[in-house]
Amino acid sequence: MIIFWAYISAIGLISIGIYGLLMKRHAFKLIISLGLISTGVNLLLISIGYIIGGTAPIYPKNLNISAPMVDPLPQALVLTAIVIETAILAAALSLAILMHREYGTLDVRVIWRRLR
Amino acid sequence: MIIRRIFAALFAIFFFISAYVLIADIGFGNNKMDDLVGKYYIENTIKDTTALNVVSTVVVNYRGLDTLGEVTVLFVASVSVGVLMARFKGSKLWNVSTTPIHITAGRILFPLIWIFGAYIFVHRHLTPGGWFPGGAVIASGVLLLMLAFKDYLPSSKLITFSESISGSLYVLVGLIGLAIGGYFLYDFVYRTYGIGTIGTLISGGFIPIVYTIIGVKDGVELSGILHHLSRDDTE
Amino acid sequence: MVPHDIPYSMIIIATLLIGAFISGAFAKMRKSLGIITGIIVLSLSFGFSIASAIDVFTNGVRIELAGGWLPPTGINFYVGPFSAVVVSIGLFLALISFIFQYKEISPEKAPAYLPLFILFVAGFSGMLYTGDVFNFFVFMEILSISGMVLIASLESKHSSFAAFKYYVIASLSSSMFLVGVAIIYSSTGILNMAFLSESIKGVNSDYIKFASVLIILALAAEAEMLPLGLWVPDAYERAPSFISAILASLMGISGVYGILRFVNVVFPGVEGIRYVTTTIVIIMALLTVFVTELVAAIQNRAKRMIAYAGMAQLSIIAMVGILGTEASSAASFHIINIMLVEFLLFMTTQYFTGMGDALGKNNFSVAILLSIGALAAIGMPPFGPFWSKLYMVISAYTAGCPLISIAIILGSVAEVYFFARVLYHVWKSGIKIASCPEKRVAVLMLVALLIVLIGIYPKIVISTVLPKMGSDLAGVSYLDNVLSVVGWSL
Amino acid sequence: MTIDPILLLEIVLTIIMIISAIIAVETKHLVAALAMLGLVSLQASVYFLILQAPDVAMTEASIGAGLSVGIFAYAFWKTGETEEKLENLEEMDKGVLIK
Repeated sequence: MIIFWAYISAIGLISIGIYGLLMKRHAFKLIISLGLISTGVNLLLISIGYIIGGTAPIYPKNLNISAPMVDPLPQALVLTAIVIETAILAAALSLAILMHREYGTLDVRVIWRRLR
Repeated sequence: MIIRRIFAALFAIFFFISAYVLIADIGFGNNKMDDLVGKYYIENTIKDTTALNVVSTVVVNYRGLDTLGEVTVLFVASVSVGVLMARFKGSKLWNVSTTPIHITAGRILFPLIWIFGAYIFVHRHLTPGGWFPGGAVIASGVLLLMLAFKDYLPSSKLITFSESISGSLYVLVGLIGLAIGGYFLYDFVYRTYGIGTIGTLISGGFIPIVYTIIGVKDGVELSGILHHLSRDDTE
Repeated sequence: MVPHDIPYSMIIIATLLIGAFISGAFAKMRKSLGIITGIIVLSLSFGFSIASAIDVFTNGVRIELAGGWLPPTGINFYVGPFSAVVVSIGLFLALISFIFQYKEISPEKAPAYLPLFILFVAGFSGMLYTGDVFNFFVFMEILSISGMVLIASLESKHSSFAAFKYYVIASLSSSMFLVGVAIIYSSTGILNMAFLSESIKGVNSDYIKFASVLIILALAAEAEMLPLGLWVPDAYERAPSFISAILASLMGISGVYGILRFVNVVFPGVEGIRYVTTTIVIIMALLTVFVTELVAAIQNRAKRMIAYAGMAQLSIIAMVGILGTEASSAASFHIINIMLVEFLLFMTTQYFTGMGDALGKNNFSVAILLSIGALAAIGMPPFGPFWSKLYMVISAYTAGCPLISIAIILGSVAEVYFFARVLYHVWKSGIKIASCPEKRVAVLMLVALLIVLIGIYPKIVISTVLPKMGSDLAGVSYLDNVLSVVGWSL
Repeated sequence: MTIDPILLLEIVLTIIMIISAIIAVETKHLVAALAMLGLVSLQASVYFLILQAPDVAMTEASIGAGLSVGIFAYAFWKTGETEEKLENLEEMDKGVLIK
């Protein structure tokens, strides 16, 4: 059986992120877990577009390519996705700072109880 | 607590195995190029746009609307950091002492850094890199200034204005395409006027124009985030 | 009647984006300048959306290409009757809410707040218009990030935690959506919804089933369905009322629309998938209706209760919308009504802070408005939702799902109970509260009038607008419409 | 039998990546967790390079390992939380006042 290492690392990152989401109750830890998940998803998308022995989808100046090019579309999607995730991350961290100011702690479950 | 941990670990392992079994069948590294769209992009990029970097072409030209959305999301990020931090007014975040070395290095390096950033995003239709690093380099130039000159803080008006101008310019380029070619974000440079020779700086249709705009916007946006974050909260 | 060769939807998006970019800068100079820019931009795009709706209803569906690339390679907008009408209503409500709120916003917040609000509307319009899976994702992110920040932006109490909750769920669901898109792309090589619906038929259906579960779950977070819709009550309660109003009437609708688009248009070609998608949507929706109506009955805070009631209505729409063309037109009727009613309810609860308030004695006009909203939400006869609920009950029954009809009726019974409590407290004598400026009452009267008008003349809506909207929502001839532009077939 | 060096690199990368991800989630020290998150991003960008995606690799390296880590560090500094401080929930239930 052939083992697809790229898939293993992608899915591994996603599962570790899910584990963190289930286990952790510190706001920064939740954000870190979600960051791991999104890195894993990006890796999954890129490895889906990969072709063994392929080259990067950039033509040399003389336009001769020896090997087939890998699929450019997933790369374009990931370029977009990375920036979007960073944007969410920046907003989430500002929210966390606000939360710390309001409640004095970042323990999500404590805040949850204080809400009631 | 320990039960919770075991449960979470089991769930993660279960997820890992099931997802791997399911996804491994898709086949890693096989040539899935009956992939209609990916194949079309690779075969037609040069004919359609004269750009060498297929990914850049996809990002800016074939799927330009996504990139407009992406730039908008980055704008949202900068604005949201601004609005959430708006309560905290004050001076600078860094209270590092500046030395003559800092100042001299800042004076010399700053223009070079900006030139390098501009070089990066102007050449994106020829070489790899994506548009983000160029903007990041520009923002790092601003950071250098902020570190070297203690009193220098980019005025928030300047940042807001350049943000809005560069964002509007991208939409305006799209609207020019609409006026000339009949479609929003139409590549009027190559497909209407035929400007560009393959492999030179002036090629790839409107990719260099768009990349310059979003590179500048990106740099401004990141400087904006730096600026919003660098307010001290001595209330 | 209106010029035909203008790509209205692209212009709407472009207008909104430019407006968002420049309104911040103008607001930095003077707050009033920013407000005026926002009003101009929103009215302009509202005008364009009306024009596009007229155009769509006279000349049929429009496919608008971005960059001039034909559909499977480029991104296209699909402006059908449904999206044209719903975007018009959404922009109308956004305009009203924008005029409503300009006094609440401090000049320091305005430069950041105004762009966020306009971008929220832009994300909503883009989600309804787009015909591309990944582009849908991008607009969804614009919507959800700006919505998330809007919830916390004015720093009302506990709003930061409510927004953080939404962040965790939205971020997780966006990752799930991306995995779903990755799986679909890996097995078909296409991202365009219309072409996907054709080329998805030939591939191994197990992948697509997995992907469909992921995508529906991801969209359920946006569609306010449990279990992922848990963020809703907190967020809508803690956010300022005019923000809750616009979030409640736009965000949930866009999520439900996404679910219906995927279930009705993208997936149905796959062998045996109907069973999977229908089951998961109906289970989640029934769970949501059951739990929320129950929990809403024991709430003491009016805004939280209305948030729960709105969740139940959205789930009902999602359930009914997947049952075929006739049921889809019933669902789209209810979507129109629900957008108006939720908006009115949240706007008026601003002046109704708790169950102890006696709104009727101090503030007669607002109390009337709130009563209209509450009665309409229950489904009382002279108001719009009565007809749409009746229509949904009948069409769900004829489509062979009496269970859904029963759920709708039982839900309404529960709503009678808890909205009656609200009405009782509104008209009972008690404490004094702040009064509401007359201008705002006049603006809200407009919305109430629309609800009443739809209730009195339901036939006009049912016979003219609904059939086309229903068949659009059910995905009838979606592929043919796109193919007619391309001029070639797979 | 010869081993393809790229394959060896992939295996090593995968193992290190997963270990650092686990550390990032499990450690009590937030700064260490952040460092590990940056390391994961950096390794992911090496992976993108192996998978022939240079554009993505450069963007991921600059964003994932640069910008996000910077924003994170700022948030740590601003909130003063460098370790995972958790309250004892059972004591809280018993009515012991916290802060």
